[in-house]
Amino acid sequence: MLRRSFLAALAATALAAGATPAAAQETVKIGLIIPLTGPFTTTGKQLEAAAKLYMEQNGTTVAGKKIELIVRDDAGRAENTARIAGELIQNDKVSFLAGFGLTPLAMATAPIATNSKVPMVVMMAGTSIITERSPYIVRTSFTLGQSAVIIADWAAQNKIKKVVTLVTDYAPGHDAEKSFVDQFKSKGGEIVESLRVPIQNPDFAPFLQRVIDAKPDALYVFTPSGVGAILMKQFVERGLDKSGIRLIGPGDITDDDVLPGFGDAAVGVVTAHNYSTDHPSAKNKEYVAAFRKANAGMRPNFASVGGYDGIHLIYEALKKTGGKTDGDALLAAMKGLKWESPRGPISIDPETRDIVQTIYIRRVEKKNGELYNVEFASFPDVKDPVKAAKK
Amino acid sequence: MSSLDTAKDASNVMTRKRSWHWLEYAFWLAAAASVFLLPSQHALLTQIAIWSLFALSLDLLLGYAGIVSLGHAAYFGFGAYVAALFAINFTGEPVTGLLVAGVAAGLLGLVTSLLVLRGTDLTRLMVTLGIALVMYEIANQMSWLTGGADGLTGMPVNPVLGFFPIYFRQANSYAYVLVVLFVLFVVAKRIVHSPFGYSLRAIKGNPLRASSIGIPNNPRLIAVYTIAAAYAGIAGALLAQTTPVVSLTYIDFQRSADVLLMLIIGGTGYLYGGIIGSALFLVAQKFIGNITPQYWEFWIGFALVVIALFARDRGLFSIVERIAAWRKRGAKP
Amino acid sequence: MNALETIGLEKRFGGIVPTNDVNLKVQEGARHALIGPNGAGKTTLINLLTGVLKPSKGRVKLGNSDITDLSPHRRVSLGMARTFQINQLFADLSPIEAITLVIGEREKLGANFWRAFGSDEKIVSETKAIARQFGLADVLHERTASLPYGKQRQLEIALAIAAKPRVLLLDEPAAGVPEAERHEILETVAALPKDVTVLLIEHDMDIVFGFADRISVLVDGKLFVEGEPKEIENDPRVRAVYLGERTDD
Amino acid sequence: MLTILFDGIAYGMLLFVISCGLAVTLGLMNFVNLAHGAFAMLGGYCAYVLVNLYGVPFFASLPVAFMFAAMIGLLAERTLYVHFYNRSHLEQVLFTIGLVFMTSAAVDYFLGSQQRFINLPSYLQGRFDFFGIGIGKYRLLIILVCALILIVLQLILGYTRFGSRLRAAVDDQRVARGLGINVNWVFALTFAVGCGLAGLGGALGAEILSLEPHFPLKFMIYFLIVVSVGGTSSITGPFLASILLGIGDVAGKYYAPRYGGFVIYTIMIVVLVLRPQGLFARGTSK
Repeated sequence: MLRRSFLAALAATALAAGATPAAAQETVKIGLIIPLTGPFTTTGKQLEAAAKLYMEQNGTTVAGKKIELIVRDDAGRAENTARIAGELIQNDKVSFLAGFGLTPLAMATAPIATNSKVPMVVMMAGTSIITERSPYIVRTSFTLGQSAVIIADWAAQNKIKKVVTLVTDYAPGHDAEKSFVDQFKSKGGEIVESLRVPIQNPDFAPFLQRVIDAKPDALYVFTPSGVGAILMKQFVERGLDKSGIRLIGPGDITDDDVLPGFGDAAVGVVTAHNYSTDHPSAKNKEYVAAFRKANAGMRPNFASVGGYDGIHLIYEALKKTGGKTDGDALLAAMKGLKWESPRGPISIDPETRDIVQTIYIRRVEKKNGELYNVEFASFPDVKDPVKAAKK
Repeated sequence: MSSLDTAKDASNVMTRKRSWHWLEYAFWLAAAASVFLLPSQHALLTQIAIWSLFALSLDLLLGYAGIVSLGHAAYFGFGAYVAALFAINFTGEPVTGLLVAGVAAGLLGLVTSLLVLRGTDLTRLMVTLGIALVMYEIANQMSWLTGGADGLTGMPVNPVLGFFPIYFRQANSYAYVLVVLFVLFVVAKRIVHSPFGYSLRAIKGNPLRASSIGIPNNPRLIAVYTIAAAYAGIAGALLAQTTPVVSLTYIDFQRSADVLLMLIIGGTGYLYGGIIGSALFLVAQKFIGNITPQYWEFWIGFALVVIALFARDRGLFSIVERIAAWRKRGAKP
Repeated sequence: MNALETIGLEKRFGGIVPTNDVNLKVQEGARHALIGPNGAGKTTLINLLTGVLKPSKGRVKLGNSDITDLSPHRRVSLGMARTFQINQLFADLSPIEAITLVIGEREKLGANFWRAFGSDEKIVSETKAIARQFGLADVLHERTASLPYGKQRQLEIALAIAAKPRVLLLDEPAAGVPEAERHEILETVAALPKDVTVLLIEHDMDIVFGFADRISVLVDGKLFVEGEPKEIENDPRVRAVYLGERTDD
Repeated sequence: MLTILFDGIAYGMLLFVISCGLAVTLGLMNFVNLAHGAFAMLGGYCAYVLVNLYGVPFFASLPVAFMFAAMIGLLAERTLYVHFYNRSHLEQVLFTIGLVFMTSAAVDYFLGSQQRFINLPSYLQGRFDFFGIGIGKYRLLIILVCALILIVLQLILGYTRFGSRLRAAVDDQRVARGLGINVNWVFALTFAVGCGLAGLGGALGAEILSLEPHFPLKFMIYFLIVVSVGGTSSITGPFLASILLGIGDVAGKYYAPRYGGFVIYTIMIVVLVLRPQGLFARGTSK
């Protein structure tokens, strides 16, 4: 059985390899490298589903060229991402690299993009510095600072004075902590305590106990997408919600993909983020409906819009170059592009190639028996604050 | 007692085990040829060669000294970080980097080996695992130095020995990794066929008897653990030099587990097991992954179960042996 | 002079005292036998002598040196070797490899990791001589695990002899060997060079009385009696605790 | 302070229920079963499907999760595991890791890769104060259920015919067979119960640990720590080790959050270096 499928695999790749050169002129290939196995599978699945949805909705022919999407799993390991990127460029002759679920995966690919002048669309990874690593990188997701700074602004404006921060102890967590703390302090807030939680951490009880002891107005939280659920349940379990401590943070912690499973624990959590499944625009309603239909009811989350808009960006760039796949021309076409995304209006900053978008303040509420991030305030045209600060 | 009568003959029988079988020549020639013949697969082959070296280092421990490790990535990752930091701060010459990484990982191995001497398989499994987990946490916590989860980038890669550029030269880079693998393989082969290597086999086979014929078990185990750690460190350094980022996945549990799997698939105790195992594992992962990027793990898992059902200690190799034996039996009814 | 001596040797496992204040003296060049009923503590004693176990109290001396705190392999290099009651062999090595290994360690060449194993012809010719002496010449290159039991028993002793010990501890060398092959083992034991001191731990009285010139009897962890074979044979107390029990079997 | 202790105990109890089956296979049958967590995951997902998708009451789902994991365990034992009892540890590792990969991918295929939680009835949520100690209702439930399991296990092992048969089979298989004990079935049943307990633990623990396809690998380390630190000669050893780890982990993170990640591993290394047979192994049987 295995042997047969293995042989089939060999045959299939042989065929694919044989077929490449002839079709190369008419086909433009996009290499989508995402984690589809390992701990970050969910992110990869959202990206893949969104990319495929976009292509289904908008056809696979752009500027006279046929668009082909090649999906590869890197299992979240940087050396795989780099290897696959190299192979896709060299063997499959892709014109775009896309995906990149985590920061190191994008970092590992950056020099390859530079070297081969292939545009690289970062659809998820959120560390500020990524776009500076190669002039061929464009980002359609968000930067951590965008949400962290905005929620700090919001907190300062809304009578929150004392905050305990609790972040996962890894580089993005450190960034999220620093962005928030700096901004919040500059607006006159007080940080009572900064807690860092180990990555391998099944139980938040002890950390939350410290929070109870510190009696802040709010607890600011950043964890990798998914871990937040456990935290929130335990937050409510120990009655922190009733003791008047508010839970705030970047929107990663109320990931739309997992939110329905949180239970009522999550109600009332306030976060800042670039996308909510509940975003009240016609475009988004259509997007959500189509996405759920195509993926057995799975909710699109913030990762998905990165993938959706990433493919849109590629399509638009190709239209502008008339189907030419020269890397520099494509980059020039991408810079400054503006469009209406399911998340709202967004654009690519022509200077930094990073995304400029509206950041929404949302509160978790129950609607028709399901939990949603309901937007109630917005901060338009937010650029990456880290890069803005450097100027 | 015909030809075995003289001491020289007897000696020859023993030393012959160290000489090269024609299949081995063929294997290395094929490997060398792949530098010129398979340019499209160089990236994959480079990875295979690096995993092979890593698995080879584990084979020295497991296949010859009988020490099970579920934390070998500790040394791999440590070597990678040392090589990257050394290149950033001192020189980007790769061979120097390998040596420094090897020495550093070896020292770490020397120190930590003291924890691994006692106990059963399970104890050793858990202690090595614990060491690797602690190393992982350290690398994560010291993000000012290692970049933590964002990874460490900006490592310069100069031409090897000053004249052989490997940065963004896929073929050269593969050739470089292959040469390092070959050299270290030859060294490993000498080691396992030396008196030291045989004393390790004795300790693995029967530690009680080994010590009662005068073998100092602990110093020998410490020595082989150090050597294996140095090998792993060099493998890590190679990966660091051929990938633009060193990240926490270099040192994570998954890597320790994967290398153990590869070695067991290929079989322990004959040095080629790690090479065969890593080649099979990565090729299968790539090609099954291309067909079903989401669910290739299922088929790999299925393959592992099948291999485990039919193989013996030498992994896949023993399946071949068994088929051969079965055919022979079939041939003469 | 004493080749091997214990002074007030004691071992406790919780409440059990398998070795209790043992003062054993083995003369140089002696053929000394240690006997005792099952559970008398013979194996514990030999493990204390060879360093596999650490004593709770007391000292062990080899010749003039105190070896109480030395590890097993250090005792070997000082001239003490042993065999095991149940074969302790290297299943995957051949006899020639195993013997060569012992000689290499004895000559302090064991840590060499660069020379080819078995390339030293001096060592190999000594190996061959030992193999011939123990009737292993025709199975030199077989895997140990595949040897017949009698041959394995021979190899068990050959490995100890290859270490060129001054003191050799034999733990029931004929245990489990079928009658037909027994004499072969006993011959080799009898043919051991005279300058090697032998301490024989044995169950089989015929072997003991045919071999030993001195006998110690161990009962309940204590040295019970010691003397010439004749004295022991005629000692009524020994008959009572040991020989008596044996006839009951 | 006491709240921390309480949380630690609940966490430890949970580790125990999931791991005790592993202690049996690893310790008593000398089988390195790295796929143990897979059974825990299957139990957890079984409860998830029943409660969340079919609206079965939470308490009714627990015994079903137990039975489900136990039946799968029994099936796997009879068809696959049985071939590996006398094989080397390495082959057992290869085989069981293969099983983990397969179950993870299969769960991902059928139920998706998102984190899942089981919907708890509202009366199990929140917590109450008991003389100043904050007691989580759900954690209290975990402690009660686990304590019950521990008592039942002790009774079965100590006072039933099955218990004495198991002990006999473990002490010396050949003798047990000679006494007419069907060792194969004793092992199979024990294995199934171990898997069932893991499944029950998975269902109970979903709330705290959360379910996802990578559950078996993610928590394997913890199960192995419990078993290796506790020793495998009894079930009290792993139990005490679980409690110790639970409290140590929770307290370590509370009092030294920066180094919380190291505590559990450091405890393990120190214990194993000092006592290779485990902290609570009986005597020093050489």
